[in-house]
Amino acid sequence: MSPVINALSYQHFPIYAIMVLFLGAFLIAVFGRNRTARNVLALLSITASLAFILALIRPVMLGGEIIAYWLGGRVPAGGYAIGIALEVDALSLFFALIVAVAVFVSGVYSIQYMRHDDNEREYYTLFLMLAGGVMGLVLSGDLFNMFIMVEVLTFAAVALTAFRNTATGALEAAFKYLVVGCIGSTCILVGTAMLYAQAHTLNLAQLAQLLPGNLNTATKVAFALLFVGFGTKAFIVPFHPLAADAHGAAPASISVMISGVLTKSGIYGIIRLTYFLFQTMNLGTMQFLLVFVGSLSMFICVTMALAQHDFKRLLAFHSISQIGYVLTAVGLCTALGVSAGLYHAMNHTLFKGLLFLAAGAVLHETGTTDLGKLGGLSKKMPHTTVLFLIGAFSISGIPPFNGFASKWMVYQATYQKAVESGNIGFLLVTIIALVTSVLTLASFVKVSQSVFFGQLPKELEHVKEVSFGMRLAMGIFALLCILTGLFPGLVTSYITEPAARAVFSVAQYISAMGFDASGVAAESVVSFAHVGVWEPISWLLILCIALLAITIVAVASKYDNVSQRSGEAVDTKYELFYGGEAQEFSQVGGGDLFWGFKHNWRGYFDFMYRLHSGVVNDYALWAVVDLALVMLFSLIVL
Amino acid sequence: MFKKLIQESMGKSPWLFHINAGSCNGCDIELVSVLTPRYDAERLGFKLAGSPRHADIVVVTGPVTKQSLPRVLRAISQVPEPRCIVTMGSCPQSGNVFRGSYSVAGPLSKYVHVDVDVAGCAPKPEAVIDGLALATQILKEKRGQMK
Amino acid sequence: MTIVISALQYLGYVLIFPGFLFCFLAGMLLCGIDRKLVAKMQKRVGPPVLQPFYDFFKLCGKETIVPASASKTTFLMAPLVGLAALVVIQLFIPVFSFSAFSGMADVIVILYLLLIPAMSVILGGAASGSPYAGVGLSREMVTIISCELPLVLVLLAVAKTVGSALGTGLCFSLSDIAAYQAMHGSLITKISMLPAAVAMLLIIPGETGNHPFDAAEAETEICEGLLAEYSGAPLGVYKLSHAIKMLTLTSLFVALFLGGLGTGFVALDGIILFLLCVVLTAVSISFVHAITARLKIEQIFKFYWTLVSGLALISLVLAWYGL
Amino acid sequence: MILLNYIASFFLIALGLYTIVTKHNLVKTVIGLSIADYGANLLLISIGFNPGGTAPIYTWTELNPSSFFVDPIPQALTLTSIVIGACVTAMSLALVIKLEEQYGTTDTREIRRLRG
Repeated sequence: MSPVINALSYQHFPIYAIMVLFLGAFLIAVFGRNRTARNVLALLSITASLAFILALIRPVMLGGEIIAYWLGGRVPAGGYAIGIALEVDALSLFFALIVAVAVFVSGVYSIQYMRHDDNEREYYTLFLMLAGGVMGLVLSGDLFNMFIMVEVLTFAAVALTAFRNTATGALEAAFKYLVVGCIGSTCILVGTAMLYAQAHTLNLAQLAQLLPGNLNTATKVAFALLFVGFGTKAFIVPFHPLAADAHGAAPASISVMISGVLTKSGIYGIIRLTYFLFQTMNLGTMQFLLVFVGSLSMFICVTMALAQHDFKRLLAFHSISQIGYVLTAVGLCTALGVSAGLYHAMNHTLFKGLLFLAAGAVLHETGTTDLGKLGGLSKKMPHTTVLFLIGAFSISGIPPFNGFASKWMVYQATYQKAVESGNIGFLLVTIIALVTSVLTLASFVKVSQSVFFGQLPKELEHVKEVSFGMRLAMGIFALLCILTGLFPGLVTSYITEPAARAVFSVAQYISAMGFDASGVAAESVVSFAHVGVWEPISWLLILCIALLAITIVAVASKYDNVSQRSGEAVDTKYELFYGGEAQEFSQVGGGDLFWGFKHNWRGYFDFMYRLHSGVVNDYALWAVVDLALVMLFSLIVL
Repeated sequence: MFKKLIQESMGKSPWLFHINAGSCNGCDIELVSVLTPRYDAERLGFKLAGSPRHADIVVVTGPVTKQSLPRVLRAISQVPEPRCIVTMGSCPQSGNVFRGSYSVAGPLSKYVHVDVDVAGCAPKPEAVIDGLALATQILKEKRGQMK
Repeated sequence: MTIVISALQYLGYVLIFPGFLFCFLAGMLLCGIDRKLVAKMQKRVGPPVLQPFYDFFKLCGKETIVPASASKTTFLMAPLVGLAALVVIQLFIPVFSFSAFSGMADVIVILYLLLIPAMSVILGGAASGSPYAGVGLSREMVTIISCELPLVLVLLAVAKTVGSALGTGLCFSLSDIAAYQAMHGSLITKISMLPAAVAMLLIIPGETGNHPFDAAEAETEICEGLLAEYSGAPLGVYKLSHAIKMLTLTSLFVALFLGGLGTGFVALDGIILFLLCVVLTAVSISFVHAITARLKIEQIFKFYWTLVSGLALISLVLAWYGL
Repeated sequence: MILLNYIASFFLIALGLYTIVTKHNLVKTVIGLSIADYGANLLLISIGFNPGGTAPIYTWTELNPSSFFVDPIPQALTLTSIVIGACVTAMSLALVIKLEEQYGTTDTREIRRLRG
């Protein structure tokens, strides 16, 4: 085979997908003075990365192949991995796919969104570094490489959080994120070192071969360190305040990256850690840990989000709430649960990306994201409103959008688990998940009333619809939200189920790298059977017929023959009813819209407000306490 | 057929919006008493609506003070067509004992077309129901004249 | 040819029974009977039973005013979407053994589909720009949150009871629940399901926004809240949706707790279903309406998350341990 | 001897975390981060240490089964980690300067505009 053709073989695509991003970052740093060159380079590298990842779907997702790639051809010698390896199974590819899509859309959006900022060259360099870091993390087959990528992405994310450093809180958020992120990274490093001391290898597959069954105190401590380390990357409780700060302060395109991509890398790390390296997920207590942390994240963050006054900060808390769903479902250790969790992870990237971009569009046009200062934008920005509503319905799980499809699977999985294990705790998880969903809906009703509906403040009269490029980026996400919601069968059978199956085939993962997997149980029988039924296409069809019938009747009976104000003439008939008074500006909205709810929970909200003090020492303390607890847990349980 | 159905329904489901234009509250209480079990105007389909957008019949009580006049007119203008305006009690028709006061702008008929006047201070509930029933007939006619 | 016939058949389901026509007639009648019953309990003569029909047709004949500050498309389309979504929910709820579209949605889906009509009211009201609608929106949303927890508990309790009886562990499918009840008798005869049934009865007025849980559209304080700016035909559609929602929730109760009373003849079953709905409406909506005063919104929340949820939780725990 | 290294490294990590948690000065927080990082580096380098081993620098022909040297991988890792640590310190100090400009203080208790 000639070298050229060899180089085009899909075996090399993973490293290409990572390298084009880093190469793009480098080239932009060098040649990025010209705006056109910069945009072209950025678009080229993200498109190429997306293309490489898409090309891998066929062999890896559908063909079930596991790509083991040794950099420089340094294959293991004497049974020990000595080179750096990439290993791409369906799970890695699944996360890489999420990353590539989110990076692509975010990049497209950035071109218009960041146009008015200076230092655009640095922005794109860091943006591509962040993308490359996450891509490298999920495709890596090597624990130390994962650490390096974690550092790269943390570094880039911190720098990007502080990018608009004149904005309120950007620097503060970046600093807090840096401190706790570095505690997390140090945890990962120490954990890696301790695993290396015990197993003398850094290769994930070989660790997975050696570790289970040979646990001692050092490896148990290493487990806790790695768990907490990846937990900081996923921003699960107790690291959620940092997510809120960082997402809220960063430019919207970076919020998409942090919430859609960075948190996923943490989830990926936790899955690799628990399912592969230590293979402890069959322990009930281990499932308890993940489900407990997940449910806690789910509930605390949704209630925190309800109390927020800032659009992006609210979205940030929701982000972690949805990550809680993912972690809970993954922690069930059932095929349906893992599949549901991964599905939700994917959907979360799509709808949360859409929502952050919509928030960015609002910020771009109005200059604020304070819910108390906005209102009535639906008349000025109709397309953004529609796109936002699609995202809001998706995240709140309104059928037929994608959030419903995956949440519905999560409920099925948790309740099934509860019934199968006879453990009433999982029942509580189901209830928390369902209640969280309606609270999510409530806070998005708050946002839509406070930002897009209601009355338009005087200061926002000049607002225009955002440019086509930004709407295009949002449109891609919205389209994907609808498609993945309408065809859950296709998505699960071609994307999430291969990935979920990969989670349960540790033996293949080990043997693909050329190690002996005889000590590991072969792939267990994986069943994705559901209990419930949900056919979105048929439902939509019926709804359309019904809607059509109603509309025909309505139009025939002159429903749309309405009287509306013509011209600018003031006619009291078309004023709003104010009990007879002249119409004046009065917008009902803002953070405290649901006082009826908050009143009953005031003790809880006061407590939470005091807890999220904003002092970096407190957050560091949480991290340390969390580390201590997980360490204690793993020493007792493992 | 539908047009006829709608026109018939128009006479059977009149919703009231009550405006107090400076009344002494006597008429207001009498209007509420019309809805009590004893007189039960709901058997004719009457219902008090919360917003003028929902109303068919606007019931105005009180002598229409200068303060209330713009508000009364604004609220009346917000009632969708077809609509009927009923004045209740003598005040909105003539000013009653408040006539000639510096603060009274009435009678109401100076400003809008009034369909039914129910006189009395305060009118008896039977009279109110009679007046409202007359108003529903006018409402039906107005609907018939609409396209 | 057969395709055409089955297509026509399904179209018939959507448009006639148990779709539109049935929803329209039964829902409106239910609403009329409710008003008549409340009047009787208050020693009044009350409006004729057909009063909701008159109201609806009258509203169709009125002018529709779109306020200058409203977003016209959302303002006008929201009622239609809500109505269509409600009709579709009704299609998924089996009429005893007959179900028009079985195997397309389970109870969890129904739970979420019920949010769509509520969303349509909320978005329509929000689109009008009225501050009354803003206050109404807040209260409506809190009412939804309040009802959600007990409703979830009730549905899980039923799913667990039927599931463990059928041996599948859990059962979310409404047609399976109906089939189980057809074989083993109604679920309400089980002691463990009684608290859940009572809870569900208390949920119905909350979900439909009837007295005393109508803080969201309190006409005396916030001018009917979300509907403050609606007039004419769109308002009529909302009133129709409200009537159909009463039918939907009561027939959901029938499907969950009173199944197995059907005869097998669809037409007769439809009548029985309607009669049961009337009884349930009388108990859970009219009676409660006649004897209570409107609650404040925080009281509604407290009521549902303590008393009603407690009842449903008792049922769930009993069902969990197989009692 | 090597045990002392381990104890020292964990002591350094604990000291770093203690500094981060208790000290209210931004610069001290950065110092704490660095101390924790040094602890991790010390741990890494100690892991690769073989008493009596030579430096792991051989050409291919010199390498034979009897050659005894310290593990080279942790050394490479430590090098990487030191570089990353330096970057983080530089970045955090830059942030501290900017924060001091914007907030007029380096007390963490005052830098809490984002809370709740």
